[in-house]
Amino acid sequence: MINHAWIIPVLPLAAAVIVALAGKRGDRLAGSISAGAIFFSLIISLKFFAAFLVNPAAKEVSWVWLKSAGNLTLEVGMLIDPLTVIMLVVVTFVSLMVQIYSMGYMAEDEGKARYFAFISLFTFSMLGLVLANNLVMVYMFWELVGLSSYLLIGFWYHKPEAANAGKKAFVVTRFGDLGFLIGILVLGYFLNTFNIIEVGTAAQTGKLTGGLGTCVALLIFAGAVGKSAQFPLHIWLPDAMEGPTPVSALIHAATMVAAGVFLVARVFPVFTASDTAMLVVAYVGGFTAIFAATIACVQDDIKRILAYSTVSQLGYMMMALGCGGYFAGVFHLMTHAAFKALLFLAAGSVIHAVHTNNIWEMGGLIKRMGITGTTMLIAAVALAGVFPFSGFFSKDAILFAALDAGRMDLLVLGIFTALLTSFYIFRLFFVVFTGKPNSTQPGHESPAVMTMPLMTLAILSLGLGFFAARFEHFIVASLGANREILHQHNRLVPMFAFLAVLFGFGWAYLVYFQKAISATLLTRKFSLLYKLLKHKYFIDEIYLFFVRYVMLVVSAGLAWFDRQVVDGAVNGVAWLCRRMGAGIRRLQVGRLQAYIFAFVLGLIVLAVSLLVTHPDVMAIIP
Amino acid sequence: MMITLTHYLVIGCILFAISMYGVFTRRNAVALLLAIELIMLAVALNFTAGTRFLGDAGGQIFAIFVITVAAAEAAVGLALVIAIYRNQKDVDLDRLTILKG
Amino acid sequence: MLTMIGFYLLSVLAVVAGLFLVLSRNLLHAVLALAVASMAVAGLMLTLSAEFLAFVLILVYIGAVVVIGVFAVMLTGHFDHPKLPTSNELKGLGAVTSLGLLFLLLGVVLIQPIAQARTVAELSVKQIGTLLLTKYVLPFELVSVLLLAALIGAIVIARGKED
Amino acid sequence: MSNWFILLPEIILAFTIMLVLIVDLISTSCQRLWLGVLSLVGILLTVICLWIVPSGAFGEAFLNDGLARFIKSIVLLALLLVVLFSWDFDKVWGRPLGEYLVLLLSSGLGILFLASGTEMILLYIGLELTTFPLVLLTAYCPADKKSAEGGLKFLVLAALGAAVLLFGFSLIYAAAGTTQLQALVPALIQTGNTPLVLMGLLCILAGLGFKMALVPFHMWVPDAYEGAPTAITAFLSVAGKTAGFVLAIRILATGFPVQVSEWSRIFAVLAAVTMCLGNFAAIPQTNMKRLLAYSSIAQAGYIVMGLVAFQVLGLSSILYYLTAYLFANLAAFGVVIAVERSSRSVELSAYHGLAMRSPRLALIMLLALLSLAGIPPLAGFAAKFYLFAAVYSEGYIWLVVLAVLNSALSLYYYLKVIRAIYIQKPAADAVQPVTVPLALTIVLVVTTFGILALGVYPSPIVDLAREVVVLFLTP
Repeated sequence: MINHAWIIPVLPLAAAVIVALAGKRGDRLAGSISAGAIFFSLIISLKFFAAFLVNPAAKEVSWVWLKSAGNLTLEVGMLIDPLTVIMLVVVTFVSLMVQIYSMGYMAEDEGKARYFAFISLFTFSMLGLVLANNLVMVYMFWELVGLSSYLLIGFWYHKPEAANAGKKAFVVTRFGDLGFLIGILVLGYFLNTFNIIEVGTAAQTGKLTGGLGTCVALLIFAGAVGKSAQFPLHIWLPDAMEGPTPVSALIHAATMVAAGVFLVARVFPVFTASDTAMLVVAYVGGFTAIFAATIACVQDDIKRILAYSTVSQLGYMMMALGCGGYFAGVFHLMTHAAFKALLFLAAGSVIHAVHTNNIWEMGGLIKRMGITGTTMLIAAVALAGVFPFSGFFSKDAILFAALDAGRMDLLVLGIFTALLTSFYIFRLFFVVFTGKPNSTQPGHESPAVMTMPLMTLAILSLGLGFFAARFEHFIVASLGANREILHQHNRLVPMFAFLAVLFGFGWAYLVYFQKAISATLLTRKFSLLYKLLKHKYFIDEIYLFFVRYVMLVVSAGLAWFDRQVVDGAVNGVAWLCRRMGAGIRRLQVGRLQAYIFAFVLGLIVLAVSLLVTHPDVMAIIP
Repeated sequence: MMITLTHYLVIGCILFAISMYGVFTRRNAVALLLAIELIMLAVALNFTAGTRFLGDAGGQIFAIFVITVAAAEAAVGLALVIAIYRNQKDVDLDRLTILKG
Repeated sequence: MLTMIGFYLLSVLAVVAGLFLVLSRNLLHAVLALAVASMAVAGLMLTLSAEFLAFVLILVYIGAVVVIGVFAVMLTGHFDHPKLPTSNELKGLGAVTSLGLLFLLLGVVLIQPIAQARTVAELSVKQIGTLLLTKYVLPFELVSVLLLAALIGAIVIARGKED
Repeated sequence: MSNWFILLPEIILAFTIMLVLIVDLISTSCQRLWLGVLSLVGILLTVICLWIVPSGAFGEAFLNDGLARFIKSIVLLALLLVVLFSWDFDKVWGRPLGEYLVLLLSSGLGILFLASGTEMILLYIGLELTTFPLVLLTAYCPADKKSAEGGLKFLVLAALGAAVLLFGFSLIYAAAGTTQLQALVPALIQTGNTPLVLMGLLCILAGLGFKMALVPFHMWVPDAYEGAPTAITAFLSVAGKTAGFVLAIRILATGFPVQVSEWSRIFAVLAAVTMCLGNFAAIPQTNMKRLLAYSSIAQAGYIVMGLVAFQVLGLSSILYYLTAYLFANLAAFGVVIAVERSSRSVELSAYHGLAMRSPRLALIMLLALLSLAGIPPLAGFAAKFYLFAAVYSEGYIWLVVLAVLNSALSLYYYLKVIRAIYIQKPAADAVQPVTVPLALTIVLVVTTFGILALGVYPSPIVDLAREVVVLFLTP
């Protein structure tokens, strides 16, 4: 059966080629072709999933592709284990939802065919990445994923921000990718293999120890940092929101950005072999989680809020992996894929209706967009992590992982992030869907082709959590049977987490729903205070003060740092490359004799440097 | 004192360097082509001298071919100079800078 | 002894003519300088007992190259204005570089003189003819293709537009 | 005296040249089609003969071995495809086709001799026979100022390059007393590495560097490439480069194996400088021909690494790389020619939105550029893999790292083109699909197939290249 797994990625590739070659003529059928292809991929993936539920042993198949002398060999192959089948299902499923949704969302767009070709190409690359059995192939598909996301982000070429965002995503991730590539090469150099299973075995048997192991793990992590938008390479993700919203749902929420997390999970033994590397992963993840969550609290653009939320949640997953919580990280990846895709698609539905991204120009939409509003509420609750929604289970798993690892600081940080998460997502919800309608825009419910995926995803966001225990055994199986699942059944952790969520919700409710504290009227600060006291919101007020005058200032400061400093550094490197190019170009002055001069001068320099350093010449000079 | 191969090589080198100066500095395309012909002359001399002192016939044969190719080069050069002249009414190399960058 | 005097005289002549070629402001003078230089080099070839080569050189350089040079001068209008535009701004830099090249080459040639002549060979015209049709027949045939191609191409380009 | 049979392929090609010339003289303008057909048939016959005639030497100057055969096949394939590129050259450019084909085939004939020559005189004549027709073809449309200017620059620099090479030959000859490359080895061992020998070698390297377009001997490349008619640019970039590399392999492997440490050190430096300069200078280009010119300089920088790692692996990687490069570059130039035919422009702006107008052309360009950038699973990746692995196994790790970094850098400008094709909006007046004539379609199909096949299943060519090189290096 495994021999036929290649069909899963090849179907979308075929769809991409067909749609691309059909050009304008294929406009009408483009959506159906690519959605149809991915539908069959999903069916096959589900078959694999079912088969692996029964027998979760990893299976591998490979062929030799390039063979240079010595032991430098490149293989083409597939590795299928529980992690793979989960990713296969997640990718094909979200991709199918997004493609169906896109048929409605992009109905009016001129470049529809191009869009579906790109999105199929992206799905193909992502599936190839998931299936690859060796790191070189992983890297190839990794780059292909980057390329197709570059094309999709810059899809609306006429918007200069879109074009720039595409370029930026490409340039920024390149930094991480470079580290990843070097990591792979170093690994290949020392272990003489790129095969994931063999690398894992080598790491477990202690062949990757000390500085080397740490070094390799961190280099690979660099790639994950770039792709999964971890600090400090997270800056491309918010900008990437310039692309069409379904693309954001697919690439920047559910699949591509999860590739970094997937990568770390894929070569998990390499990381567990080095405590330092695990520490770095955990703290980079933890810091990113809280850092991005604070920024999300002050954004006005609906997609930017979700983008920072994604960065924050990916940080969460990284933190889980860094704490050794393999299951927690992968499970959160899965649930997050469902509810974040839903959030984005719902946001897209809203944008589609009101033609703006600014949340302050929306409002009261729940009445006119019942399905969108309801499904978004479900997703928000799931993101916030309220029992019994899926987010609750996966987040608790992460917090437990931190507890198991004995990292109390990360645990506290995680709980605080949960508070912030709850705050910003309900802030979003209240501002957009409740209150007075800002009726400059008509706003109407989206067509069924768009709401159907919303509802399907909503069901998953709600229900996935109940299978947590089942998944846990299944996922952990891919690490080898000898690994025990530790759990300190601590009641306090979920309780604290729930309290944090409640706090966040409460503040969002007060500020943005009840408008108990007007967010705009700074001048009425004192009457406000009075009102507050009268309404006995005194305890809240301390926190509110914190939110308004400390948190928001800190967040705004961080946001500024983000856009100016980190961003600037990246743009600087690209700028430098262009300057170098322009400078070298000026050497080609166009005058014939300058060329001749360069020729002869080159000859003289080479001659002198060869002659004066040559031992035979030195010997005869008196 | 005998005249040796080295003597001829020295003359060859001097002629080579002189023509290189011409190649660097002449603004006129015809003058530059003439300087290149001088290089070929220097090379032909080197090869001829080689045969005489080294006892291998290849040098002189090589020299014959070098001279032949020099003639062909002159013909091609003339054609190009005429083409350039037709385009810009002179053969000033400093004005030949459409292609650059 | 006679060879030695001849060598030095002809060498000086060749070098002076060469200098004249690259320095003269009059293009026609430069062409004539090439003619003189080729005659001097032909003379040097005579001192090497390569009479056939000397004749070939005179024939080709004076008969073809110099004539082409005169044509070029004529066709590009320099008969009317024989004064050349002065050399370009690479004058100083070019002089330094050429001098550097000269010293480099002289150093390379002089620092370790070539081992003394093994044999002193003289090639007769007959020998050269035989060699060209036996050992060197391939380049001999090939150079005819080269001349043909150069000629055809030169005509097409010089003719310009199709009539 | 010797076995003329060995020369049969060259004789057929020379015969074809004469036949084209004669047919051109006697035919009327409506019979022009026959010129192209005749050339194609001649080239095909040459290829077939190439693999029929036995290996062996003709005198001391000419050697038909596996290496020669491999290179000749590449060059003849390039010649074939470029003839197809130029199928209606006379209509498009308004210049005579007969003479054009004669020059093109002569240049090809010259390269055949470069691939087989083992003697300085023959190699020199072969080199000039390769170069002069190319110079003339570059200037073939002299009413176009760019063409004439490119031609003159090419001529002067080519003459200078050849003169420097020749001067090097004369110094080596003065030291060794032979023009025979094999005979050089014992003679140079006897003289040792005197300054004279080293200087001669250096001049030869500079001349070769000119032909291979290595920095700082590369300055002619962008200008000549931009000035030449596009089909000729394609030929220059593929066959011209192949000629340079085979000439270098012949001269250095046969004549200077003892001095390998000297010249491989120099090539290492030149390779590093060349790839960096080529890639950086390509970034700001907006003219496709110029962009591809700088890209080809960068590619030369990679290929010359194979000479640095002068072993079976290194040389066979060069052969494989040249094959892969042929397909990718000719595919790219095929698209450039197609676009130029319809829009009369080679500027990047003519490619805006090509994906919407002509999705097939766009896809071919995408594949070609990605192959040039070395993206798997295309031919360029396999080529880079073998080349880099070879250099790596010879211990030049810094060079490999630099080359990998450069490959990443090169994506910057290849993606610029891809972005123009796939993402940018076409100009208002450019809405018609690009029409592609049959001859061009054939080239595009063949090259695209080559890009994919060589990338996915490289072993046949790789094994052939290795076999050929092993035979070449074993005395």
